[in-house]
Amino acid sequence: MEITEIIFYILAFAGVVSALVTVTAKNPVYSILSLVVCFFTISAHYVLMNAQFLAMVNIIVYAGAIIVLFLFVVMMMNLNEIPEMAKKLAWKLAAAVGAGGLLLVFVASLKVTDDLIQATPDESIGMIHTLGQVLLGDFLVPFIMTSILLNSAMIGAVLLTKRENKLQKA
Amino acid sequence: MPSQNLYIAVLALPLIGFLVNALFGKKLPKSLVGAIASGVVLVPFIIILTTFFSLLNGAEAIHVNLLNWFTVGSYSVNFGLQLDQLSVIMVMLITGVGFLIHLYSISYMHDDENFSRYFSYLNLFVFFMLILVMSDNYLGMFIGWEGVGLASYLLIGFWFKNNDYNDAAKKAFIMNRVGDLGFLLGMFFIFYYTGSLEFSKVNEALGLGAMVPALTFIASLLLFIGATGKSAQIPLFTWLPDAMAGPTPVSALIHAATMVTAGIYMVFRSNLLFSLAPQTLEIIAIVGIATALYAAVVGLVQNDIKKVLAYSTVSQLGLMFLALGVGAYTTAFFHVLTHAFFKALLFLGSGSVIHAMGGDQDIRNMGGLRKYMPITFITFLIGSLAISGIPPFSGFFSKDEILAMAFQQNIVLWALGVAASMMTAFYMFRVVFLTFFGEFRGTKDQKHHLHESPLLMTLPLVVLAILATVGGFMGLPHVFHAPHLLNEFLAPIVVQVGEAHGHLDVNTEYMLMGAATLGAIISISIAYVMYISKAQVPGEDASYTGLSKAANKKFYVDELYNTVFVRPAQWVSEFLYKAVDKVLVDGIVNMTGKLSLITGDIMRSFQTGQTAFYILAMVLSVCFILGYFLIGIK
Amino acid sequence: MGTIIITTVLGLLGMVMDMLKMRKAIVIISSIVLLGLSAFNAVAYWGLDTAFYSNMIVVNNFSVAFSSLLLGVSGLLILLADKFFERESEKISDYVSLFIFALVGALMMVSYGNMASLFIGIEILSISLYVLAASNRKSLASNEAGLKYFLMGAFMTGFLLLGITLIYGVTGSFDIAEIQSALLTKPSSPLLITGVLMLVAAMLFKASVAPFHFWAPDVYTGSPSLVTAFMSTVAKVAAFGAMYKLFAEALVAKMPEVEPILVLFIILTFLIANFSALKQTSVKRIMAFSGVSHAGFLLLAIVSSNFGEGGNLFYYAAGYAAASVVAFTVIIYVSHVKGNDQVDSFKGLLYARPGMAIALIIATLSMAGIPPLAGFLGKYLVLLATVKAQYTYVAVLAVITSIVSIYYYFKVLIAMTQKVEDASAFTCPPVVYTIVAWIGVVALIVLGVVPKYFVGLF
Amino acid sequence: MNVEILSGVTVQQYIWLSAILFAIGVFGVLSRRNAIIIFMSVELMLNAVNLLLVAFSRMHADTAGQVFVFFTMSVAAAEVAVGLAILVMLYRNMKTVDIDVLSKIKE
Amino acid sequence: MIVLTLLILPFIGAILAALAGNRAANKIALLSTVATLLYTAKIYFDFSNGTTDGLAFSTQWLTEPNISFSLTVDGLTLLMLILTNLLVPVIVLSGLGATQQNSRAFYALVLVMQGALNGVFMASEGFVFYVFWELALIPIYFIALLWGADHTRKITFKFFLYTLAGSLFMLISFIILYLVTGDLRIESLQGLSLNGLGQTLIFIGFFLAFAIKIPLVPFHTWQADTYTAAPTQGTMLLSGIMLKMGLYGLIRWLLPIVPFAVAQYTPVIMTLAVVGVVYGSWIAIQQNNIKRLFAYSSLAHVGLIVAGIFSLKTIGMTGAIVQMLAHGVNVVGLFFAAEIILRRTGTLDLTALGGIRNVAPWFSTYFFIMLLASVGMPLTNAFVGEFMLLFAVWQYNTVLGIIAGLTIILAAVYLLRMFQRAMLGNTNTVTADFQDLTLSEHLTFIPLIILVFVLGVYPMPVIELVQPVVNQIIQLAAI
Repeated sequence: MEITEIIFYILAFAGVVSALVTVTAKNPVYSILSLVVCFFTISAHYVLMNAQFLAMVNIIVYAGAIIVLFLFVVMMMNLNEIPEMAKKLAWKLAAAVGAGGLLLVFVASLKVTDDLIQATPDESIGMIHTLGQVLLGDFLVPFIMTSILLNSAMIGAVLLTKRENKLQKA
Repeated sequence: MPSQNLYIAVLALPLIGFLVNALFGKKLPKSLVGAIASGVVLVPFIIILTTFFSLLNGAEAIHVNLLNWFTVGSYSVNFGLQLDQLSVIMVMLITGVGFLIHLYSISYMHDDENFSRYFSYLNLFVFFMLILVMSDNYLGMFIGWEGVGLASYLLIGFWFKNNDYNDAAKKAFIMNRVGDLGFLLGMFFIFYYTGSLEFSKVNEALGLGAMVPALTFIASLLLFIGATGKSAQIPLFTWLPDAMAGPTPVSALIHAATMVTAGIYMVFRSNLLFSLAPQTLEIIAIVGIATALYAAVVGLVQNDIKKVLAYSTVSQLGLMFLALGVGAYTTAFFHVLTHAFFKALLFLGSGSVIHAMGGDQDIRNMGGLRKYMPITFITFLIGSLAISGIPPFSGFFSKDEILAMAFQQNIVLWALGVAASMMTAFYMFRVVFLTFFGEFRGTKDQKHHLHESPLLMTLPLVVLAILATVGGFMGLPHVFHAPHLLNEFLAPIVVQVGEAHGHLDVNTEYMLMGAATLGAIISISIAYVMYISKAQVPGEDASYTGLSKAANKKFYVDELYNTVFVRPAQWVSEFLYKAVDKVLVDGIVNMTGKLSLITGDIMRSFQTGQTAFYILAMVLSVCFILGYFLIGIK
Repeated sequence: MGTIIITTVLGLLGMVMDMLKMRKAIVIISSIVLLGLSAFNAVAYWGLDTAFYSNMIVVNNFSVAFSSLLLGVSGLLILLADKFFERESEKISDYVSLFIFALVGALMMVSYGNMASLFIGIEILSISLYVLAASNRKSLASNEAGLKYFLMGAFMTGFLLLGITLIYGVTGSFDIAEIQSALLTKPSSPLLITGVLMLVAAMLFKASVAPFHFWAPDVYTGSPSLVTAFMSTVAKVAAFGAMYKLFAEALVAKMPEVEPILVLFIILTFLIANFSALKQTSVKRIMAFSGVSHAGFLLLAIVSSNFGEGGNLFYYAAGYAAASVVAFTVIIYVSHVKGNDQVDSFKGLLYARPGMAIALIIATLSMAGIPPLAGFLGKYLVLLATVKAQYTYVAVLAVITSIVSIYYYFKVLIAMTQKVEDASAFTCPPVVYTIVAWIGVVALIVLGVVPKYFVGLF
Repeated sequence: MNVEILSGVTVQQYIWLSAILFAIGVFGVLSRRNAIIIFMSVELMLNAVNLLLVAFSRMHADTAGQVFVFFTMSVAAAEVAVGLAILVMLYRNMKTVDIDVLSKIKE
Repeated sequence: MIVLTLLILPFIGAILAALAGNRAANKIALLSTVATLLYTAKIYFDFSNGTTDGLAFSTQWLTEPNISFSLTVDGLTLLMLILTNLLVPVIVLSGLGATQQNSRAFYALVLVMQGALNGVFMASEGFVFYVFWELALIPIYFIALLWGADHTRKITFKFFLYTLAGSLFMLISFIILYLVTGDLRIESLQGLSLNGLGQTLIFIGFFLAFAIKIPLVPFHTWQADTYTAAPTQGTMLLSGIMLKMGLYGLIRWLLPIVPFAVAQYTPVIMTLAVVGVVYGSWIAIQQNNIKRLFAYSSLAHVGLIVAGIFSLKTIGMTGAIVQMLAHGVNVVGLFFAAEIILRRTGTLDLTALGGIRNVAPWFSTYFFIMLLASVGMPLTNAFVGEFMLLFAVWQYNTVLGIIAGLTIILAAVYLLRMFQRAMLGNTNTVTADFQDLTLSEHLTFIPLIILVFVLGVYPMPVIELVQPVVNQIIQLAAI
């Protein structure tokens, strides 16, 4: 039993538990916080896999930006005070079946797979300069287009949420 | 010997007359209309007369080829005219009697608003009748056959304001159509097996045994069905009495003299075919005699003068078929001719009476008319004598010949024949006595304008009376050791099959004649006793009882046909339309539509609007496919 | 590549012009540029076959043809934007740029050479559409549509991503050429198939093929009509273009295994779409279902060509797009003057506004597959290929269901032919509407009568 | 056969892990009515995939996998922006983000 | 090239009519149709003089799939063209009397239909045939929908959907054929030896399309309603020409292509057809709506024609073709008579009519002639055809022949009943002030009546015209 493996299992366990809390917690705030935990464990995995930069970005983007955004919205709507109506049990069951089924087939497919080949390990791939070269080299077009993506997301957000002038007067 | 175009003219003239009168008749003066109409009948008569004499002097029969009607593969039909002995006589009969009746009509129909229409129809009839008898093939004959049917439809329903008349016309047409179907199918047999419809070729082929007996039987039987339709034999006779709805001259021309004899003509034409099918001949004989008797019985108790004559026509036709049935084609034809004379005469006479009575046809309202209309009386009497078979009037000879032939075949037929002719004599004289003798029983104003008919009407009566008197001499029985002119003349038409009939020995023949004549006289005297001595007058139709009631009601044949054919047909029609067509067939079609709409509702119900449901559906379907594949791989 | 760049710049230009207070001109300029670009693109890049930026963008006849189609359609639709967004004209630039960005995404989807650019393309298109779907803020329907579309879209993005990832895991590359060569050599491992299927599922979702079609009717109904039009034309065509490239250029080696599933889905699509549409009363919803059934045909076009040739796909897509443009133009007009898009609102249109009505009739006939319009030849070609591919029963089913489809198409058509007492509601349509509608009609007829130039291009 | 990408940790294990996380995310999406939670579950799914991507990129010793994670993240960010915008708008109009309430459009 | 001109002429006319004002439209339509008629006549004379150049046109329309736009004119086609281009002017003429709202659209549609029909008959390539086949359906549907009464929406739609459904199956048959032969030109389809199953499939596809269009019992339920509901000119087009498409299709596109299947199913179809004859006429006996009555009688007539075609005998098929021509003429005449009654009295209900003959002698004469023609009176056009048909059916099977023969009785029954109820007897309030024919109505009837007699007395030209084609087809179909 090697140290990495132990760490893996600890992280995995934590991740799964926090994920479960996320999707089950009555109070949205709790689920958000547990989601943060989950993301941290994932970042930890990145570190483990020697993708430090990615780990950082992950923490910054998700924990730093996205989750905060969520939290902000939840607070704004004070959803934590209005309790969410629970779905019927039968429905929850159906959901479980769906998710479970998916997991099942997925794992089953994994079980019978045997053509994953190990390339010679290269510790440099996670390094920031390699990333940079690839990102701004081969993947230049998607990278630039991402800006368009974000741009339209921005426009969209503004378009949808900007208060009407009349409303301000009122 | 006239050239071919003249024969085309024979055909064309009546057509032209028809067209002229139909298109411009309304504008022309009535006299001119009448002149044209009778002219286009007279001229052909004269033309054919010449032909007749040339034939008499042993000239060849004339054949005129008009046009190829159609040629499809091996089947070909040509329009052609054929003027052999038979058709020449028929043409003469048609045009001759036709002409007289045209003359008669000029005065008879003088006050009718549709004068010109009447004459155009009459010409149309003559045209088709001529096609019927002149054409050289069955299809041409069929054309005339249906054509005369049409003309008779038009003329029966001439006064179309009256729906009873229209019904009568429709009935006539449809009943004829039933027969025509038989004719058509018969033609198919002939066409298919002999490869032609031309009489000469057909006979040739038959001579070479183109059709086995079974086929000749069916074919001839079908043709005979056609004949029963046209010549008002059982079972298709009921239209003829109703056909009296038409103007009286029409009844004279179409429903007595010419059209109804088309059936006999047709059988005569195809005598070879019939001779090859003895069973058919038997059937014909039986049907003929049955019709003769039936019609005679019904005739005994009719009180409408035209109805009486109508039934007598039916029964006379029955006798003719009897003759055909015993294979005596010429004899039958002989009776056709004599019958044409005296029956036309009788009808025209009755017409003259009705004319005098102001349209009243009920003999119970007549009586003593001989004082007022002597010529009509005399001629009518002659006619009656002729039809009753009193020598030396024409009817005697023809009827006697028929009975003689029947006797040769089968004594029963003969006996029944005698019975029929006795009844004929009775009811004819019943009419004579009730109409012309005794006191007038009509209303005052009827009595007031009783008068002899004008010359144009009496002239034809006289001519016909003469013919009815002397007509018989064209076929003297051989016991008188005089030549049977008609037989000799028509010899080329009749194709002998097997051995010819031997002649009866003289005594038997005299005996038969005597018996028939005696029978006629007896029944006349019975009539005399009843209607002159006892001066009986038949009561209201309601007063009839028992058999006579049934007879008066024509033994309910019409009612029978209604319940057996007409009404069921209507019910079936309703059923097919309402139940089968609308509900079943269309129902299935509409059901598919309804079903798909229901399916639509079911499908829609999956579109719940619940996002989670949609996602679940997608997830499950992904699971499903994945599972499917993994199982596939395992 | 040039096309994409110009389009992108055009999108940004829109925003700039908004700042420069040139709102009025935005729409007209953009659409003219797009239409011009569509023509230019077709002329300039036809026959070209090059890859840009390490195979991120591949330009070949396929991409050129589809790009031109997409450009043309969006050009026409954007032409309508001015009138359509009258009431909130101060936002017009946002709308237009969103449309154009979406178009950029679509263009990337038909000319990608790498999963990354496919992914980004899909996302650009989708995100712009999420926004546009919800863009009618006052209308709950629009909000709901936006939310539904967004949630499901995001969810399926997960699948898309998972699929890409798994394929990456097995082949070790995102480049579709490399993936193809890798797959040709590799035996099909379950993990790979799983990936492929995830990817397929995601694509089918975007293309709204049953059973991944559920979003389409609701979203189409809820969204503003113009957006619906855009979705059902540009988005759908792009999705199928992408799907075709994916199947034909990346996964072709594994498609035979997936084929039966696709056929199954096609059958499902025909049945569900056509029957569900029967009883609809909202014309937009009818169009949504008809769009789904056409998706079935488009997918059939791909399957029946054994993933070898996109000619039929393109022809059918073109015919479908043209018909939809016409139909939606009229629908927009009617729901504008009548305030709703119920079938009954179309009563009397033929007598009040024959121009519009006849255009819609022709479009409907084309969708129903009546010769000599484009829709018919499209169906014919697809069915021909289908029977050729031994899927006769599918062809028969397609025929039967398209008989069913006649029913709902003609519901609208018949409504238009009914006389009404008061047709005053049908005010004179804006001239651009008429122009757009009739351009579409002409396109339909040209496609149908002289198909030489549009059939079997690649 | 198992592929070690860490000493003692195989890629299969990572696939397991991300599969589980992914499934949990799916479960969340299906089982909750609060749009925000659903949305977070989606984020969870994306992260699961990211994890897998990284694992694979390590397995293949190929940077592209990690690069792809950047795109995923940016897409996620964009989606969050738009998604939350929609939710906010919705909340303004309806004072709720319960998706079962938002099922007016149907059939 | 000639054929192309003939094809295009009506469409040009349609455009002109559409552009013209509502008042001038019908005159323009009339001119255009007359022009087309004259052109057809020219072609006929060329043809009968043996100059056949320019009577075929073919050009590649698509290479993949291989579709060539080919038109050919042979005897049969020429006859159908004559029928079409002779009747359409009459039909247009029949409209001159009536007031027609937005007639430009109406006549444009009529002319488009004429063009499409010409196309159907001239097409010598399956795809082209199909395209025109469908194209012909659209205008007539809209005519029935837009100019029919209000309640007719369902009926006309049923008609449209039903017939379209049929033809879609034909499309599949064509597809299968294409995959076998690689092109759809008639000559490469004829005498094609497919296996049994293939033949059956193709047969079913074609047969459905044709049987519904003809219509053959039990695919007829759209007919009576549509005939009743549609404006009479539409009904004339439908019954006079359009159902001939189906019959023509049987002869040209079914028999020669799948002879084995035909041989296999002939008994069934013969029975259907003969049943149809009796069924139709029998139902007609009790009908009280004149148009509906004619519809059912037409059902009977076409049933007989189909029987004649499937008897696979030269005489039968010739008779069928002659009868197609005759039926076209007669049914148009009859429906025009119905139209006149409708125009004058506003009703077609026999129970309400009566005595018209008193006030309108000309009209009743024409009507009666038309009636006689469709009763199959000798010397009218229908007789020769009927004779051949019955003869052929009788040859095929005596019993069927006799049953089919019933038509000559039943036809007399229902038509005379109709005539008596409508025209004879005394006038009533409805018919009292019934105007006799106007000039244009005379002009409409006269050509029809001339045709009735000319064809009846001398049908040989028609027979000669089609004989070669018939022989060829019989050869291909008989096995």
